[in-house]
Amino acid sequence: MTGSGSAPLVRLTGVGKNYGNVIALREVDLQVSAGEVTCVLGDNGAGKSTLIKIVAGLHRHDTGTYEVEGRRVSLASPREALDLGIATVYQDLAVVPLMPVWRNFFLGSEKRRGLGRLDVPYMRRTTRSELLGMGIDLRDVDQPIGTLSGGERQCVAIARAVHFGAKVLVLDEPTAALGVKQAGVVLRYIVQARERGLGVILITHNPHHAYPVGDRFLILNRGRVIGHHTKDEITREELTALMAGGAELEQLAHELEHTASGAAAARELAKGAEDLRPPPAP
Amino acid sequence: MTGSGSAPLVRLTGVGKNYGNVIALREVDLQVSAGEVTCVLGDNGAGKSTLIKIVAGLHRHDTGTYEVEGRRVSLASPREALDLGIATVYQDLAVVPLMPVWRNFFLGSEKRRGLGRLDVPYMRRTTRSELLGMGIDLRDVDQPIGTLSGGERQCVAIARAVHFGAKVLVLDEPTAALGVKQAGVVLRYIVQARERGLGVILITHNPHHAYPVGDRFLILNRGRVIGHHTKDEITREELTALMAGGAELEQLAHELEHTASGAAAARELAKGAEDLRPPPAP
Amino acid sequence: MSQAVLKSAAAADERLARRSPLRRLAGRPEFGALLGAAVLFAFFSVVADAFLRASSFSTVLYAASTFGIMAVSVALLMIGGEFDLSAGVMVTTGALVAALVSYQLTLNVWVGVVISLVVTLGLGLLNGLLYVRTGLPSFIVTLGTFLMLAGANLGVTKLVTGNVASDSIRDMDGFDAARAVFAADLDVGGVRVNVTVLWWLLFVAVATWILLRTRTGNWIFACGGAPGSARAVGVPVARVKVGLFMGVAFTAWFSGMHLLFAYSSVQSGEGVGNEFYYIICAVIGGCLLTGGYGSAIGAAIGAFIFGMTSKGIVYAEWNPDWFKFFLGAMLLLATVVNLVVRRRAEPSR
Amino acid sequence: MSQAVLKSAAAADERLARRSPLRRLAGRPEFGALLGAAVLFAFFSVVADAFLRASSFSTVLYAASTFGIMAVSVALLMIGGEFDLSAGVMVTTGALVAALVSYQLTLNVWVGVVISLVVTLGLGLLNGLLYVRTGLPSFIVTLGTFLMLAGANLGVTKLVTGNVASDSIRDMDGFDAARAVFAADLDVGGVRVNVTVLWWLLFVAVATWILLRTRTGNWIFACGGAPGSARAVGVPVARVKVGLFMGVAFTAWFSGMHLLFAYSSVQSGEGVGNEFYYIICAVIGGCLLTGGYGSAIGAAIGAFIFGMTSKGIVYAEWNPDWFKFFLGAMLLLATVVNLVVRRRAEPSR
Amino acid sequence: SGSGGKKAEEEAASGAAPGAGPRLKVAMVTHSGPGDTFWDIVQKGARAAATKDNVELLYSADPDGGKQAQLVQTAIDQKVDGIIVTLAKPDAMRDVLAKATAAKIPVVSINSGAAESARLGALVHFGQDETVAGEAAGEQLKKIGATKAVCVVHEQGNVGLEDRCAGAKKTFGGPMENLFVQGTNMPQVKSSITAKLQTDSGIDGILTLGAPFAATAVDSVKETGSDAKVGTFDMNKELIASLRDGSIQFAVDQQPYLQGYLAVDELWLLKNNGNVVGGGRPVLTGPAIVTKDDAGTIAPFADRGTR
Ligand SMILES: Nc1ncnc2c1ncn2[C@@H]1O[C@H](COP(=O)(O)OP(=O)(O)OP(=O)(O)O)[C@@H](O)[C@H]1O
Ligand SMILES: Nc1ncnc2c1ncn2[C@@H]1O[C@H](COP(=O)(O)OP(=O)(O)OP(=O)(O)O)[C@@H](O)[C@H]1O
Ligand SMILES: [Mg+2]
Ligand SMILES: [Mg+2]
Repeated sequence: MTGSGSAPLVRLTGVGKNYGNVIALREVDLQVSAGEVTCVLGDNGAGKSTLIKIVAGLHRHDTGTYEVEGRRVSLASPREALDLGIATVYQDLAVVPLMPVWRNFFLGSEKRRGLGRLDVPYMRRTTRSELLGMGIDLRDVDQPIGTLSGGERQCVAIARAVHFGAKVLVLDEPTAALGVKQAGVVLRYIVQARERGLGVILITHNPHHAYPVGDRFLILNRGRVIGHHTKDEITREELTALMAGGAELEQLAHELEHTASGAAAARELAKGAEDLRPPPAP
Repeated sequence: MTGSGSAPLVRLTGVGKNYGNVIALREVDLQVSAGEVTCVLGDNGAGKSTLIKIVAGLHRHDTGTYEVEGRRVSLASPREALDLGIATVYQDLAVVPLMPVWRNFFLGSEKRRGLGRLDVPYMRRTTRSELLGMGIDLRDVDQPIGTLSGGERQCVAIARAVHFGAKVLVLDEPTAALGVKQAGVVLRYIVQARERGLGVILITHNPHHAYPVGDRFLILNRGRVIGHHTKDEITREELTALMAGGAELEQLAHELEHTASGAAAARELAKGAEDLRPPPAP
Repeated sequence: MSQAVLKSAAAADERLARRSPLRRLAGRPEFGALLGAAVLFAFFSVVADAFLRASSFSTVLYAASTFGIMAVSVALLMIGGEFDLSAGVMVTTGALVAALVSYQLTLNVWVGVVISLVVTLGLGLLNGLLYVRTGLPSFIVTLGTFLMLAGANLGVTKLVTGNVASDSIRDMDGFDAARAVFAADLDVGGVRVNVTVLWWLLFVAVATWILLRTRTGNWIFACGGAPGSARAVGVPVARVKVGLFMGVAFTAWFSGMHLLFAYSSVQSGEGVGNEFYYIICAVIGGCLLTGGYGSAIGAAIGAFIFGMTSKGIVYAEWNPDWFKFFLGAMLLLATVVNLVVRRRAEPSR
Repeated sequence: MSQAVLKSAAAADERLARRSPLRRLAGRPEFGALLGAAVLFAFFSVVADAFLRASSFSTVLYAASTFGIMAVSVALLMIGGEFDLSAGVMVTTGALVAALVSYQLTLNVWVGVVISLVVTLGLGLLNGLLYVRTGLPSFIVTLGTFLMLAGANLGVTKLVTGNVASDSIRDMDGFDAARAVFAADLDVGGVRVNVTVLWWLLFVAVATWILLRTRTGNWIFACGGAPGSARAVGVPVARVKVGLFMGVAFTAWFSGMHLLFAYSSVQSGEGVGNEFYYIICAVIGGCLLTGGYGSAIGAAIGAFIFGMTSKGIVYAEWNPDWFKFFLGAMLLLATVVNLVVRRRAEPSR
Repeated sequence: SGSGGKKAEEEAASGAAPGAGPRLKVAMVTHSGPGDTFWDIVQKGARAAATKDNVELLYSADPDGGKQAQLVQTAIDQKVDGIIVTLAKPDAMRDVLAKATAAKIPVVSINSGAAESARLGALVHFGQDETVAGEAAGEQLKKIGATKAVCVVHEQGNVGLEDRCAGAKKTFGGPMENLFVQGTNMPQVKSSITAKLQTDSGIDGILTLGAPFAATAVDSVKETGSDAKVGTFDMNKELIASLRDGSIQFAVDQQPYLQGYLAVDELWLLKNNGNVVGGGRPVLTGPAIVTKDDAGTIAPFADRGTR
């Protein structure tokens, strides 16, 4: 609508989505500009994944508008989103279990050389090295991806999106299944992407992940927006408090105190007090 | 082998497991007694899920021994493990996507009344209330579980295991997809289970989750044990350091510092310094 | 009571849109198939004069019931994630066993009936065990038993009788009683209705009850929908599947008995190809080929659609050369109606 | 080069057990089927004297090739997650179209051949579009077109020729040239080999190349293995599936041309039931019914097993009444060998 | 090509005498599979008579005994004026024919079932028992000098086909084996016959049970260099050419046209004049053996698709 050069990469306005009679989203606004990380936060079932599936072209929104670089779009398939430079890591990963890792990595964006032949050595090599870069040392890139561990699979999906994401990178709980080292790498990837001028949409349940890298924070609850803040408007403590009442942790510490064997644990929890309320670990 | 009354609920000794030519586990010992929480920690692909699948009876171990309450067993199916009182939350959740939530909840342990009829009202009610207890307010327990959000599904699997776990509760990354509130509830469940004298095996990537509730810590790397500690032998800092080199975070902070727009983020990361190294959030 | 509370709570949930009761009804899996059946019924009522007579309707019902009885168990098996290609010839095997045993040994036909039941259930068990033990897909296993049974039907019959058909057992002891059970024509308000129609309804009711209200039913859905997950939560997947194969064998035995006592002798070559009609009935009625979804009532409606279409074309006196063309077109019509209804009921799924 | 580096790196990984090269070979999906074929071959060589002659082998190859050509495209379609029940009659349709057009309009047979290609591809497109647009399972859609084509084959043939078969086109222009392409007998080292065998090998090679070395192949596996995921990463699932249906139509056209030029007239009722033999060949060769896994070479071996078995029983001069029994037993034997091999190759999977 | 069949029917239809009596509705229910040449000719005979007699003919068929009985039931439901039925599976038809009798619908049987016809309540039987036809074929095969033969069954378990082979075996004298082939797949038919000839070079006679399979058998004979002679059941126009050039020795023609034609005519006669042909005894329509000598005379009829 605006059409100006400085229009945000992705802008959703008043978007709503129903699954049959299930209302998953209502009147949601979302925006991400170049060189910016927008975090979508919220409780389980709040509608975060639904929102990014609309961005990714997997679902079409029922109400509201969706603009990419100022042009109004209505994506009929994820292919169109990819062609607009929007790459997505889905929460359910979107891999084909029986196919080898490297084929999954390049699926839909195969590298070819003359005569339409696949460039297999290149793809094998790239897959291996991209995963090594994330701290995953695969035994064999020809292994069916279904036989990888949960975290390894997650890493393949992330590495793929990072490799192909041209303008916008959408990540749905990318660090959920990841080990300490891998999670660190992913956060670094996000920062790097931002530096390169990409827009990033990040979904996470961990305010400690979200706050350092995020520029905007969108907080959903039961399908509605309950908060929309830029970084300067909010502190980490406020953000974590918004995501869930801190009451949970204190309650837990309290309960532990009342049991004999739990005493030590309670002390431990109390020690980690400030940074643990509310949690990455409640 | 020991057969004494004080034998641990579950003891694995020198257990190894191959998938074809993939060696997933070698010479692993694991033990959990009544009223005790054993945490299994490790990098992605370390073999944690494989280990608990052996405990759960889903896979049979190739080498080593598996004892339940001192009696050597070789479980042919998860049914046998369930009958021994071992309930498991699998990383891939083991739900049947097309079936309603309440049928999934009770699958394999259906509640019946006269004539073999299912006690449907009871099962519906229980499902709803158990999930409410975890902070999940379902629209409709008749919804196919495949249409729930990732975290909601995870909660169903946890609530089910907690409901049916009689002696041992095995949890494979239960909090991965969970929101702040739900993760807190799960940790509280673990503490409660321990109080009730159950043995708990917990897999997690989050030392902040593991340390407060764990009594023993088993650390795996590339299919081998690289550390086995009781709580008193180790501090939280040592544990987190063991799980992954703290280098990652410092590296990240360093990188951010060198970029203009990253400066704020770097400062933010530096602020959370001590408790963030190494991460739940690096 | 507590359910009522839950319901009203759910209705108050602001995350649910209101649905008219009609919409909710239309959302049930069988509704679309039912509407498809209704459309076809209306259609044939208009184009075929003879179609609307009560006697014609009972002919249609009879045709539907002979498919429908098998479709019930085949649907259960498909919901459980498997196929049985031997279902068609197993009917013939069941009938042949009873006929040959009774006739050759000059026994009361009931002895043959019981021996046939044992043999047929044994074949179902064999299918199941072969499937479970070898781990081959059921399509291959039952393909093997299908071919073997088809060969054995012919081979044994020719060996024993010297012909390709069994001898007539019409005048043997117990024939009339058995016929009354398996193949009687009942008089229902002046219209002759074959007893198979009643058996059919009974089987559908029992299967529906099993599916929706028993633990076994839960297990059947789970075994078909996600066998790995089912096993992981303690469902005895192998036992359920063997049971389902035996269920198919049971209805095959029943259908075989109907065949035998309705027509008193059996052609050894019959039954080949019927297995696919059973599967077709189940699929028209909404069963997924991949397992885990479907209903016995749906399969019954599918059988009804199939029976109505194949007889309706005859009543309509269309050019018999084009019979299959019309059959195909009608089946597509019925399933498309089914689909449109479901789409409209659940707009954005 | 870099691959060699990777390989040696992988070999050094302490998390991998060493495997003998034989084991590694045995792990390939086709190996088991191949061994099954070898076992059957050895078996028939022993029990049937005539089996080992070169001329007999070429008969077996011919029988296998006529199934095999269709099995290739059907296997691709199955890997892509769909069925085509109309494949069998579509062969007949292809042949009939060419025969009727050429004969009735007295045209050069090549005109008929081309028109038949257009019509058949159109039918494939129709199957694909019906599937994609309605969202019905392909089993149902192609069942509908199967019935409709079967009806139309008969109806149209009778309408046009007044008979149930097409008229012979043996003496028409272009027949000999077309025959040379589609149905010639070649002399290979003193043995007559039908040209279909060569075409078969070519089709298998092309299909294998497509599957393993092109983007399209990647997409086919993905569409069958996890259509939702494939769509999510940007694979044009609908287009791939339509293409696969058209691939089946293409080989159906080819098989139809063989039928026509080998036998010069076509019975309108032919082809019914063959669709299942194609599926059977694919499944014996290791294709999963649920999609996402399989190979064209496997399907070819499956066709070879099927052809060898059905002819081997004739060579062995076993009682023809038991033909199907033996056929079923042999197929089970071959697949069990396949399975045992794969189990041994991958002990704990 | 454009002659015969439909055109003939249309011509006849336009010439139908209005004085041919009241319009009748007659159902013909056979055990044919779809697209079978033999039954196509039966139908043509029936249609020719129907056009002439002002009869509306309803044709339906199912090879499965039970389903054929259901089709007879639909005819009864439609309140037809007469039923023509084949009795390949007499037991299966028994009850439903009793219902037809009870509904006062006259029944005529054709083709197989001469022995059971009267017992099941049919007025007349027109046909040629398959066994008798088989016996004639066996004799003919012996006469042309075959000593070892195969009988090619193109549909396993089909009563009529099995009867033909059994009859042929009875009169042939020498060893005769059945060979099962899949009739819906011509390449398989050919390769099976080829395989059989390769196995046993002593085979010098082949009896096929349908005309299209005879042509394929001839191909196989040529390919294997065997000296087997080929005889067949049924007729079509390609067969005439083969008979003439000697590649096929003889054809057993049951004159199916007659079976259809006479059956319809009989029902018309019964309604309009109370006649019963043959006084209740089976009326034989064949077998007629066609060889090179008489191929010429019936060529035009086969060309038209009515022989
Ligand atoms: N069925 C299988 N076939 C072959 N290899 C397998 C199979 N299952 C797991 N593996 C391999 O075994 C190793 C251990 O897997 P496992 O799932 O136990 O890891 P994990 O410790 O649970 O990792 P994560 O933290 O990512 O869940 C992985 O490297 C994986 O690739
Ligand atoms: N296909 C569907 N049909 C019906 N309801 C659905 C469907 N998909 C999602 N929902 C419902 O919509 C709501 C939002 O789901 P969504 O997956 O967007 O949540 P989320 O915020 O990503 O949660 P989580 O943090 O647990 O991943 C959930 O309550 C879910 O039950
Ligand atoms: Mg989500
Ligand atoms: Mg794991």
